[in-house]
Amino acid sequence: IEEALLFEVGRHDVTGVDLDEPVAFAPRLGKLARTSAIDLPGLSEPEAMRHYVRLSQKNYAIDSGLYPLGSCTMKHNPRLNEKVARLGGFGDIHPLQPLSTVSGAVELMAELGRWLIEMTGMTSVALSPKAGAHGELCGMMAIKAAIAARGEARDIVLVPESAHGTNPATAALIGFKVVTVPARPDGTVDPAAVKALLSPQVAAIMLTNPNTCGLFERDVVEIAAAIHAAGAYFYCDGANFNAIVGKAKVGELGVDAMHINLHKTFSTPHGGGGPGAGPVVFSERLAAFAPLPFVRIDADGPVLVEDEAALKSGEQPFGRMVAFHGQMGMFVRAVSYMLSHGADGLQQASEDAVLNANYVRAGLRDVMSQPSGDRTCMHEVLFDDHFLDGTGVTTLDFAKAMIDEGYHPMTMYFPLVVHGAMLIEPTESESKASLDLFIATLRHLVMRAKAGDVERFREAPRFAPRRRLDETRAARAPKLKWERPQPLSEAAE
Amino acid sequence: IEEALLFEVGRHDVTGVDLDEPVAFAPRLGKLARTSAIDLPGLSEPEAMRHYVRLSQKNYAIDSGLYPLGSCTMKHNPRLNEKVARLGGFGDIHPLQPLSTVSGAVELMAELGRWLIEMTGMTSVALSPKAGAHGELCGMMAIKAAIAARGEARDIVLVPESAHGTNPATAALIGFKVVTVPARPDGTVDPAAVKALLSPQVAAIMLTNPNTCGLFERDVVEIAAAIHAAGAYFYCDGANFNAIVGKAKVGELGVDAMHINLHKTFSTPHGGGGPGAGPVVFSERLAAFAPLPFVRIDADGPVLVEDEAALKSGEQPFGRMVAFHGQMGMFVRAVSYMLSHGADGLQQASEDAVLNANYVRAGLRDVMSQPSGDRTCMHEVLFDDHFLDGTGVTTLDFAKAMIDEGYHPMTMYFPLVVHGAMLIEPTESESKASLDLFIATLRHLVMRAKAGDVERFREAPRFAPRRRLDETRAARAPKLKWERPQPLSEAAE
Amino acid sequence: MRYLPHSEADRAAMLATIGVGSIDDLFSDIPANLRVHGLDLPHAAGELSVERTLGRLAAKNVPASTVPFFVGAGAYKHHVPATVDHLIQRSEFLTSYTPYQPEITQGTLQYLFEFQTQVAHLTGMEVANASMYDGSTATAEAVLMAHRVTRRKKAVLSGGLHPHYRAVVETTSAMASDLVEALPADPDAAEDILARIDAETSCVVVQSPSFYGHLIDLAPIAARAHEVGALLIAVVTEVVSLGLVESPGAQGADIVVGEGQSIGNALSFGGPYVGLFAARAKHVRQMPGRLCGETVDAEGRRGFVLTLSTREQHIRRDKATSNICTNSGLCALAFTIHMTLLGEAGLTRLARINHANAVKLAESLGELPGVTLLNDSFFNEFTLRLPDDAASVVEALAAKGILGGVPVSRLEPGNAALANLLLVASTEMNTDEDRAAFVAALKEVLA
Amino acid sequence: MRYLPHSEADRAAMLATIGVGSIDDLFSDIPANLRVHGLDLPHAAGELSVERTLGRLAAKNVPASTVPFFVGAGAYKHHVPATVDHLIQRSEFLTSYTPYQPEITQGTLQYLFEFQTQVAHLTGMEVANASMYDGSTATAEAVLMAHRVTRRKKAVLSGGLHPHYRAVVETTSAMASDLVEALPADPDAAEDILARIDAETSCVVVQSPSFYGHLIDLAPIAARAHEVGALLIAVVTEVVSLGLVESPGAQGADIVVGEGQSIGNALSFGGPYVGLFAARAKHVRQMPGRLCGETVDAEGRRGFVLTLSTREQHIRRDKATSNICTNSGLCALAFTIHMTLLGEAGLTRLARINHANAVKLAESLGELPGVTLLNDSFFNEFTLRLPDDAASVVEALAAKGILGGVPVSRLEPGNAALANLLLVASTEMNTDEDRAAFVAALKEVLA
Repeated sequence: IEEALLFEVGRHDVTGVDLDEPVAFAPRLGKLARTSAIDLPGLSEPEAMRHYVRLSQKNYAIDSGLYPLGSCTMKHNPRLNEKVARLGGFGDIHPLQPLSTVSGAVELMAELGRWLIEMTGMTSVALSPKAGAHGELCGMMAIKAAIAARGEARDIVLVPESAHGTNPATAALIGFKVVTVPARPDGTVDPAAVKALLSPQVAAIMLTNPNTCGLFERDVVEIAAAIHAAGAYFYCDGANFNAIVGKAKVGELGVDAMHINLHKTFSTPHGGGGPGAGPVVFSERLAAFAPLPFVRIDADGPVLVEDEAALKSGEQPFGRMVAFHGQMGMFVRAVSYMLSHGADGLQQASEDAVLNANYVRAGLRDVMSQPSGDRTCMHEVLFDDHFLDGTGVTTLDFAKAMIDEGYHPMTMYFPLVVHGAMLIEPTESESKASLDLFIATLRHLVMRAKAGDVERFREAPRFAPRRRLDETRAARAPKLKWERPQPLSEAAE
Repeated sequence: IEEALLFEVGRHDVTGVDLDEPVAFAPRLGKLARTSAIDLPGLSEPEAMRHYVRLSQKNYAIDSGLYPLGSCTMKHNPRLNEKVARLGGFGDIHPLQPLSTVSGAVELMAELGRWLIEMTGMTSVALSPKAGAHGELCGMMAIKAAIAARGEARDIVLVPESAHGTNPATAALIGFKVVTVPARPDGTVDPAAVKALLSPQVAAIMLTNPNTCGLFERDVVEIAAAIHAAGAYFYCDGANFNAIVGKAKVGELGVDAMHINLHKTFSTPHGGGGPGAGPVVFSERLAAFAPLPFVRIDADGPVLVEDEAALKSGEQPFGRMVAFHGQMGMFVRAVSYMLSHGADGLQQASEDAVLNANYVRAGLRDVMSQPSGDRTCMHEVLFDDHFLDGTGVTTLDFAKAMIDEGYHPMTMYFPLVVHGAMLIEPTESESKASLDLFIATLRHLVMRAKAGDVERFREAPRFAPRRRLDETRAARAPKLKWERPQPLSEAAE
Repeated sequence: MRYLPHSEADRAAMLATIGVGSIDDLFSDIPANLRVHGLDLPHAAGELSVERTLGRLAAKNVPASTVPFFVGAGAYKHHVPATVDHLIQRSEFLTSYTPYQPEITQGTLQYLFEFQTQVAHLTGMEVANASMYDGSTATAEAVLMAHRVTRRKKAVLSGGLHPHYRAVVETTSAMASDLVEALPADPDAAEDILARIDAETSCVVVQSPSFYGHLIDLAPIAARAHEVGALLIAVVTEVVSLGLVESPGAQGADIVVGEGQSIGNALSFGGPYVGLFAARAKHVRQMPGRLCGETVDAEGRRGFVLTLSTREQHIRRDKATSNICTNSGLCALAFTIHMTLLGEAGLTRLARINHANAVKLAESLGELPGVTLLNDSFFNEFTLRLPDDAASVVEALAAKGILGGVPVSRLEPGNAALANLLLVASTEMNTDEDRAAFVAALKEVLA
Repeated sequence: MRYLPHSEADRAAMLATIGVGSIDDLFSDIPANLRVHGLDLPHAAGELSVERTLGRLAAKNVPASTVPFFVGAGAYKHHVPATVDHLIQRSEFLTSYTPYQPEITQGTLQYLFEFQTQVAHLTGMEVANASMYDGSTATAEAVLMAHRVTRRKKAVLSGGLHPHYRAVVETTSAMASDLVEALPADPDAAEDILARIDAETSCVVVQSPSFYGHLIDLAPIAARAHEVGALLIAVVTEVVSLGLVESPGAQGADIVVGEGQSIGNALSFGGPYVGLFAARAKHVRQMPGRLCGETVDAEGRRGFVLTLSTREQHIRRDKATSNICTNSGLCALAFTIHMTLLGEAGLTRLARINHANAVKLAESLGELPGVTLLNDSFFNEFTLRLPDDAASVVEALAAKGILGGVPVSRLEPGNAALANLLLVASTEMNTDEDRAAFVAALKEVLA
């Protein structure tokens, strides 16, 4: 079933919202009243409902199947969290209404901070960053501010090869030079390599731990010590924090700043690409530089500090990341998730996530290949494409064939350090039965590939709303919005 | 994608609801404490979510496409109505909490009654019946009570051939004998035929108007007069009331009782087979017999009359249809729908429903056949299978082929008076573009049938979650619940 | 109007295609003198306006969740997981019709099959149908079914049966000219129903826990009924009790009917609810209502269909087992999802919490001066005899912000012997603070 | 724990399959001395308990819908149709990821394409991206983009720019060592920004309606900017205004950024919101954020994909146009659905209602003794000069149950000249009664 674009079926005189025309009044628009039409077609409510329901039916979702995107943490999104985020007292309050009318909201922010600080063993938290990459920016800005406060001018940031693209992009955005740290054969960072790169120009290292190969950086404490000894800071990318909640505190590993993707670790829904939320926790060394606004716990309760005028001695915020106070809607969902799990449940979730990844590893290790041999992984397991050698099937083909079996593909070609990488993160939400079926399906696909059934893979997906899409064509002459098939003047004739 | 039964994937020790075990206490169950296991497997929340989401994806729905089931009125279900029905003050009140704490609920019932009475031109209303057939039962009980109150013992009910099955079933349920009134060639009721059947034994006629052939009974006033002259009552099946809201008042047509399907005319969702709500409006002649409970408008506002002790002189309820007060959840939705439309919108909806049915008629009249020629219909248009003569394609085949084109079939083989009936009710929710596509699709199917493409029809549906199902096998040795594949004792070994 | 897709241009174009001059031409079958031109009702209103109007009405009511709440008597306040309400609002469930086209309604059909299995297991019966309107109408239908099975016409109703259920059975039976022998209200569980069962009896209708909260031993009643060829119809208005109490099936019931609202469904001032209906397999062809059965499709894959429809009105017309058509599909779905989330482990624990809370409350209230607990046994509801008129006490409690139960006189008006009786229910919703507040308030009111 | 599917037996079986003795063996890479054994946080809680805990916190806040509400300053209370929230909660939208696999995410991709088209039309621009975090970060990204396009480093910010937006731009620019010339707060729309534009200028950032509500004529600013080779970045914090006010594109803007919260999205104490970002087509390869483009699949059918990703961090890494990854997909969906429901007819009428309400309110309030309306022109928000400190007045109004606007000092603390200024917004939510109550209360407070 094809679904037209709204611009092809909507009409300019149709509306799905009933409003009464205001009684006559004297407009105060000056000379800036709109004179041209906007060109926004409308749909009646039943048409709009059907249009978007049918669009939704072309989507894959965690609610409809396993979504093993490594590093993306697609796990169950409890509907309790959606419900509480919509309580009037959270969803229907304005960021600038008097603080006396939002004390519960400030308490909730304080509660979120309390949990994040305890889970990470850090000192302070900035809640306002709007997503993971924004949190990285926040953390790196704090580092830059701290260095400036010391009167230094360090401009190099070390980033391992296996890092998410956001890491170097973030560092570059605020003027740091990125120096790449080569990986060891197993994808982890070698402390010796780090030490070799350290200098008085080095501001920080950005490290993901567990890393993007699904491995815990064994030498993280040694690396942290070296970094600190060189007068630099340790930024940790917290995208994979979900593997170690309740198992290790990053503060004790020597981390100075880490963002936490509430939409990964604490399961606020990804929503097809956001919104997320990326609070950042800071060590003692960086705590003072957290941006405005922040929640301070005073003697008589939590206080929302919005501007410089309200600062206490020692507080040196580096500035402001966003208008208002951050992703309140996500804060509520995350707190609901945390309260539901409790300390015990959070730890169990980490354990089950790691258990599931290793179970997938165990189920596939004899038929798929791992870049650094069969070893225990954390919450995601990394395969490479060696097992496809000689079959004529590529990593991409293999992934697309999974679609025909009813699965979303895993993360492909990332991390970059591994050729033909396939990164599988099942998450703790999957039952054993679900994993058994997934493993059996992948084993079957491997057998088909090795049996020479290449067409099945090259042609995949065949049972999806679309076959493979021509991305080159899309990029060559970008069509980024709907264009009327012919000029209005002609159509009107 | 296949989805297992919950009994095949659930486990007895898994739960998706976290509850704390109560502290020790002395049970008061006497000797009736349960000793045997219940055999109810559980699923964790993510498993349950996915299970039911995937089941839902095997369903067709009005939100995903045109649902032209004649006589069923599948139209848009506004989500505003779902929202207001869930307000704490409606969804979270108990039917037996003190009346002083539910005055708004009683007002809402009074408001619903006011609208229904004004729209129908009747005298009183019984809100408690739980669905259309239950409303029929209520109406016929009132008629029986009224006859008894007159000291008479009439036991015959006249029912046209074209009636819904619920009509004769209802009459029979409370001891009436059903006598069938033959239809005129065009499916309408001949007043002469009715008069010929009238006698002092006749208690009532049950007439659907507009009737199940989609036609307004032209001679309804004459029939009503004859019925009344014979000392009998006129029950109107209100399933098709949606065609005439704001266009005609049934009270003025001589109707004594009519149920109103809130889930048809006023769009409370069908929910895969309910819940519905079937309030009954009564004429002056029957008003006194309305069952308990009912809402009386006293000088100081509406009062919920729950029992005989609260009756005023002249009120002679025939008894009680249900525990408590009826389908409050549906009442709220219906009132929301009525307030949204207003008098003008309700009339427009009737007009658009009739317009749409006639537009479908106009679009198909040259390629499909109508049992009584091409004439104006009301909200639904009736075709028969003559146009398939000689093609080898049956009505059923034709309907199933619609599934492969992305449509829900129309009502088939009903009304019974027409051979190979196909009853199409598009409803007012469909846009012109939607109807144009529907018409084009049916025209295409007719051409394929006439072109001898019989296989396509016999094999249909091919693009559905299931091919045709073996109903005979289901009925021959009914499997009505899941049975463990082998005895527990063996499985445990 | 936001729900109507046509523009005026659309309408004009469509009328032209049809070949009529105006919309009125399509209504020409309605005699001109009977055409309505405008209703005496308000005009269309936008969404914001409707929300405000209904919000004002809703605000006049006191929601159960906002106060200490102890009201039961056939409808119970339980916590329903957010997942349930989310799932039943999915378009594909909410806006689908009765599954007449099984190829494209396997979702509905499979959950009905799961529902039937859950209900059969809970009640200890062999088959269950796809739901009835509610517990009271299910009971009336059960009596009619018993009449068909036994070819007798007399039902004996226990005095522990919910008074509304009794009234529904009596109304239906009176209309159908069947006989009903209803025993007097039985707050002490002292009636001798065995003595009322004779060779004329088609069925005995017994509720357990009874309206007054007593757990009734059904086995001897079943035995006596079976001796004389009658059926035992067991009624359960609080389905959570089945987590902790022996199933009616295990005690010999022939038909079990019940109210399923407690699982998955809101209080909603009395409806929509979901009637449960289960029976012995041998009587299946006399059952009312929809049945979903397993079969295979043309490719041999398992699938589900509505079956045994030759019992039903749309086929059988005046010979049908019932006139029911629309039932409680979506409420049954809510029941099934909530029950699936609970599972056996969750349901039995939920039942234990309910029972524990009720026991604690009964013990506290029973100690108040002048208050007597009438129950030896109970599940989550019990009856107190107060020193005063219970209706007045309940109003006095409501004025203190506590919804403290149902005065029996609300359902049995005019019976002086029952005027001081108060039904009190306690579920997992009640906290220690709720209980303490109730005890303190009742003490004050009675002082 | 209800979200974790494994039973203990499952876990044991899985460990055995993996070949380790205990779960701890899987965490052996974490140095033993750094393993955590228990957090100082509460234990797991059931759904009812969590709902109650959070319900108590929520109850301490005053929801906008429950009082006469006139707060704006960059976030606006509008009515969102129930359809919007229903649709965005559909599993297939809510629980899907960024559409990296276009074959099975056409739903997300098509609505993003619709969103981009709507934003482009609204702003009068040629291309729009698939959303930013919010209006403030979109503004900061626009400045960075202008620097890339012009290869200059100095941004000039109007004194009518929202102070938080200014702060975000200043913070980012300071960190990137770019220059910012921010004009002083301009409550009277009297600044001479043309004089500040010179050959060093990369971009001029002008908000209209301004923070203080004034409609700013962008055309002369655009002309001056273009003369010197700079870009005009127009900022719109109330997108509903575009229904009634000439688009920035028509006035010559090169980049238009805005806050889309007003359409489809809840206030939610400031987030999540949705940033709008539109530009001239010639600059598209310098845009930040996701772009969705049209293409065809292997069978030639139209389909959509994320495109021009060579601009992005996951490909370009430290050479990317932005570090943005996750954006505001679901908020963009809410925007698109609400805008689709409105259509041109609905949006323009909504804008007229907003403007009418604000005009009526401004006229009433402006007549109060000692109160001065600073605006000649405005859309749905304006600035009053009060005889007293505005922050105290707002608190006094709140004590009377009226949320009467934002004191400018909340965002511009420490500037005595601004201390008495009050920003007041009025939308379609305000009734005549709301307005009357506000006027009366303000009169009392000022008396």
